[in-house]
Amino acid sequence: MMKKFVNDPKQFVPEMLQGIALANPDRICYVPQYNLIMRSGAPDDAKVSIVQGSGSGHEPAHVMVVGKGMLDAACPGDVFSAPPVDYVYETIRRLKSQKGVLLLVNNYTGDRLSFDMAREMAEAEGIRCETVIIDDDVAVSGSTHTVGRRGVAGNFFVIKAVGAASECGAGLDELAALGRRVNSVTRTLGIALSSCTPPAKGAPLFDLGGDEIEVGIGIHGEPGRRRDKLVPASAIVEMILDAVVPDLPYQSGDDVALMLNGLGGTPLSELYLLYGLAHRRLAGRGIRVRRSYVGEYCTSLEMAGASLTLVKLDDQLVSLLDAPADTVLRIF
Amino acid sequence: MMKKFVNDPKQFVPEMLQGIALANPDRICYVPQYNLIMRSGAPDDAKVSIVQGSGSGHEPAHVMVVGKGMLDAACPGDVFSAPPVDYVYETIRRLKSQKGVLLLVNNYTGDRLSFDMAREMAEAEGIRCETVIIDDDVAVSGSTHTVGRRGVAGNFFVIKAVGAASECGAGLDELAALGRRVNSVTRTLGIALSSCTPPAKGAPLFDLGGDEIEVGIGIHGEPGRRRDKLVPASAIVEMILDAVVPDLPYQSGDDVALMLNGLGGTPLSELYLLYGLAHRRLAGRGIRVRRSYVGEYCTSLEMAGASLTLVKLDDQLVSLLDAPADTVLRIF
Amino acid sequence: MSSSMPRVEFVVRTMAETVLRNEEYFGQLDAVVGDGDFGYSLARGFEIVLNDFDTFDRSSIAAFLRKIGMVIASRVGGTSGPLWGTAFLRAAAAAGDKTALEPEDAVAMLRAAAAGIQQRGGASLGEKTLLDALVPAIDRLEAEIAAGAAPVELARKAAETARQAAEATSALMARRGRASYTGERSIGSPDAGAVAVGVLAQAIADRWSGAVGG
Amino acid sequence: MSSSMPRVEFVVRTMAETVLRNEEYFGQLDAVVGDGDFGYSLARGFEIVLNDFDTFDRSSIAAFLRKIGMVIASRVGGTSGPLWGTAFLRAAAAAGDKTALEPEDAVAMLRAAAAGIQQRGGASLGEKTLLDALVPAIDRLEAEIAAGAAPVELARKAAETARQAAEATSALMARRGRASYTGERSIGSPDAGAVAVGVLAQAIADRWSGAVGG
Ligand SMILES: Nc1ncnc2c1ncn2[C@@H]1O[C@H](COP(=O)(O)OP(=O)(O)O)[C@@H](O)[C@H]1O
Ligand SMILES: Nc1ncnc2c1ncn2[C@@H]1O[C@H](COP(=O)(O)OP(=O)(O)O)[C@@H](O)[C@H]1O
Ligand SMILES: [Mg+2]
Ligand SMILES: [Mg+2]
Ligand SMILES: [Mg+2]
Ligand SMILES: [Mg+2]
Repeated sequence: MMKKFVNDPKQFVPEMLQGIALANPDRICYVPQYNLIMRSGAPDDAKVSIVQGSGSGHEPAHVMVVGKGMLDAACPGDVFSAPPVDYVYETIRRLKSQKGVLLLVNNYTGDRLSFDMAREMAEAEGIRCETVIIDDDVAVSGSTHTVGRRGVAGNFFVIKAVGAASECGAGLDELAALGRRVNSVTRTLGIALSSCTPPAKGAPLFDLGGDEIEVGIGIHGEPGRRRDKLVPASAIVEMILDAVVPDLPYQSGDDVALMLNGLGGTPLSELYLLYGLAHRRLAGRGIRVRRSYVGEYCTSLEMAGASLTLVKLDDQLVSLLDAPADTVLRIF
Repeated sequence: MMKKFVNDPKQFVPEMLQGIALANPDRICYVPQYNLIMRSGAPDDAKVSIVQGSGSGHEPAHVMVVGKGMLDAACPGDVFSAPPVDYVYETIRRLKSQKGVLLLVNNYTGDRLSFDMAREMAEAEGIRCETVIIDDDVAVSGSTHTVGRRGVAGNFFVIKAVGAASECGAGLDELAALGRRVNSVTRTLGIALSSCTPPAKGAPLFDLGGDEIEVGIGIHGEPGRRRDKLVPASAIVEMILDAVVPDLPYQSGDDVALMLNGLGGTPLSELYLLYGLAHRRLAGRGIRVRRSYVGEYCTSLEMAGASLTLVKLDDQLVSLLDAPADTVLRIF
Repeated sequence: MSSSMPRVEFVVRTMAETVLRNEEYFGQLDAVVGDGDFGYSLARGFEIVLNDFDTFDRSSIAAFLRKIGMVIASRVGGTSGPLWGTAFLRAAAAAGDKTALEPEDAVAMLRAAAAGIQQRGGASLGEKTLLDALVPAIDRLEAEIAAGAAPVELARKAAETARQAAEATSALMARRGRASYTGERSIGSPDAGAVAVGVLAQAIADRWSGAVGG
Repeated sequence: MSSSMPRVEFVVRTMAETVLRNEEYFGQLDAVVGDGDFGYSLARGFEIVLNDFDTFDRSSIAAFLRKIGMVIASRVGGTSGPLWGTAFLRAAAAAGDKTALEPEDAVAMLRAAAAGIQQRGGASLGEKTLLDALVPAIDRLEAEIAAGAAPVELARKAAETARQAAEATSALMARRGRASYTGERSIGSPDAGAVAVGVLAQAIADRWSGAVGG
């Protein structure tokens, strides 16, 4: 039996969205028919509309990062399924702005296909669109697997940067270039300690032995690149950094943002423990953490696990990351 | 084998605190000897110092709600253990302010004993202290169980209110009265879908059958008041409201704050789903949700479960809840 | 020759019913190295197809199939919506204004569907996708037509090949879709999409004579 | 009569070693209806007692016990630190300036310790706490002294009563501490603190003759 707070599994996503709408009557506007969460007042012709869509189950990504300084809209699909084409198409139509619509797409086949088809349909109606593909996951090597890297927790930085720049009136091409630039300096690796259970499936997506972990996990409960034995936190951090740091590479003297993202079932205490270990080890490699992010940013339902993201920083990026934002995801 | 990101379990709390310190170099100051996390610049003689201590394992409570507008310091004990007396005593000494020190204590025997002994010692040195006992948990009825109700997620509202008022210069007695007033209109009930595993124990604190839930759970992995069968989310919300609403009671025409607090292992999607159900059912009872809080505020390690808190609002309380704050717990 | 509309309706209805009956099975197949939503996603689309079945435009075979394709393309999430939707849309286009379909027309429509999937998803044969069951099945169909087999035999033979080819995807390493992220770990279990093609083909073959005659 | 310091040291050391050996067991007992930290908390304090054992002030029995009490009161978290620390501090005060302790002095010190726990924690007998093992054990000790038993017998009898009384807490409903939150569910398992008292008393009795003579 599935241990979840759920009614009818088919209503899981709509009921979640309804909760978001009720908790944020002033911030957002909810269009049930298309799982659409729009920022109140959007679209704004003085601003490029920023749209992200993906499967559900990654909360707060992406429906909960709708708001000032972040997304103008998100249109999630069912749990772990890319949104159907007409959800995306309707979203683009409703977010149509004089300055254009920027589509942020995590690099998964389903998401790309949906956004491509929807964009074709929207452009046929004269709506200007640009697409930024996010693919920060170092677990998947772009060369041997032709579908390319996945987009995972690093998408937060792309959203934050283009969101902030769009508030200052940046144009569509400029934002697309910025988004691609942020993506190009962002790298992530994830580790799972447990599987997760999509409500409609009602059972875990994979079984892990009591002493096993999945290394290089995606965000949809797909198994990772390999299965390892559980080791102490320090060894896990070292293993992750050994995969992430050389990939860009991040080098001695670099300033970075360091994110320890929880996958849904891992408590803040463990994330901060990992954060501290990673911060010190990066310092040992001459890499300075200038901005830190610890918590849940892109999850896989209730999966226990964490991902580590590095972003190479420059002053422009720091000021975009520091810019104010106000979204569904909030504490106060 | 315990599935956690941990090194030596005895270093779990210090390693977490170190991570917090490294991630917040400007916000806080860390005194390892006493597990003490202080707000940078505290104590401030123009402001009452607000101190909370409790066991660890409830993160973000309480070490991560240190900062402007919330706590001036937190001194956690080990996981689920009240801080030893001299941690509390040293904390009070270091937070000594002309305007006094306000101690916020969740109503557990261990916490009360530690804070009482430490306060005696501090007062003997001429430090002015006041204590507010927080006991919002409706699962424990005050009459038959003489230790009284527990303090659970509702402590967030007490902290937020006195934190905001203290920034405006309120005095010690005024803050203590305010804290007690907020506590007196706050009620919580928690439900667990799973147990949790303290690192030093390495095994779950209790076993739950695949279709069982614990109702009226505390925040230390103590079993709840009773064990029930898992039912759909709507029925769970109804059961919680039936316990919480009549307890104050909250009545038709009341304005409330509604918190859906995750216990550590429950994803945001499920919390918002519960939130939406609760919001609508409260509306059905004529109770208007004026402020909403959804996420993790007071957890039990990685326990899957949630608690629901209601706070009866008035305009003063709303403006204190709305006042700005900047703590370790943050998104950006 | 009489209209092929009943036969087209039969095929679509059989596909829809079979998808719904196999929702869980298809999901389990996708969970091995994918994310387990394949059965759910397809079912949500074909559910609408069944519910609205009687309301669809039947002015031509092409119009009918186009409507099916649009429902699926727009309402099914994940990778499958765009791919299966495109397949129906292309089959519709290949049907043109025909009202009576010869076996050769069916082959042309299926070829167009496969080409559409190939074009949209960018997969080549051997990359462990539904194409690895669909394309061999079409080849077999064409070969059996050339050999003069009866319609009911054609369906049976094509289904046999689809199922065998689906099984054979076990040996392949996934290079497309989510399963590709697991690299070598994808070897050893069949592709969910390919198995689905086999199961659907078999269901059509099994019901063929009963439903619409030889 | 010679100094009782070696015997006091023996008792404290035996308690400390026994607590460390039983860390997991005590934790398990506390996990049944408590939060499982009892063994861990006590162990972290008595660990310091053992580590720093040779450095403690031995100018008097009272000074020595006061130091133990302070280490425990200040360094052990949870409910147990303040309670067990208070017990040692009160025993120290009851020892006064005595250097040689008669059995009656031991009774007086234990009564003072129990009273301290009672006062600080507010528990009455029968509320399912460590007092429900400690107080009957002291009563038995006093009775055996009156009956003229030898020291090694005293320890054995008191331990026997402590263990039996600890077992008997199973029938009680907890009204103090975390276990009280579970209400009726606390019935059926013994109180962790009471069992610890029994285990410690037994360890002292077992080692008594070997360590310090009859
Ligand atoms: N690029 C592709 N081209 C053709 N078929 C594909 C492609 N990618 C995946 N598939 C097929 O889709 C199936 C998975 O569908 P679905 O579960 O809807 O996708 P996902 O969950 O990965 O978005 C696979 O078993 C495979 O047969
Ligand atoms: N008020 C009290 N007075 C005396 N003993 C108590 C009291 N409360 C708890 N205890 C004892 O303390 C033991 C639990 O200790 P500990 O685990 O450190 O406490 P907690 O985890 O509840 O803070 C109980 O088994 C009981 O014997
Ligand atoms: Mg999917
Ligand atoms: Mg405790
Ligand atoms: Mg899938
Ligand atoms: Mg305990």
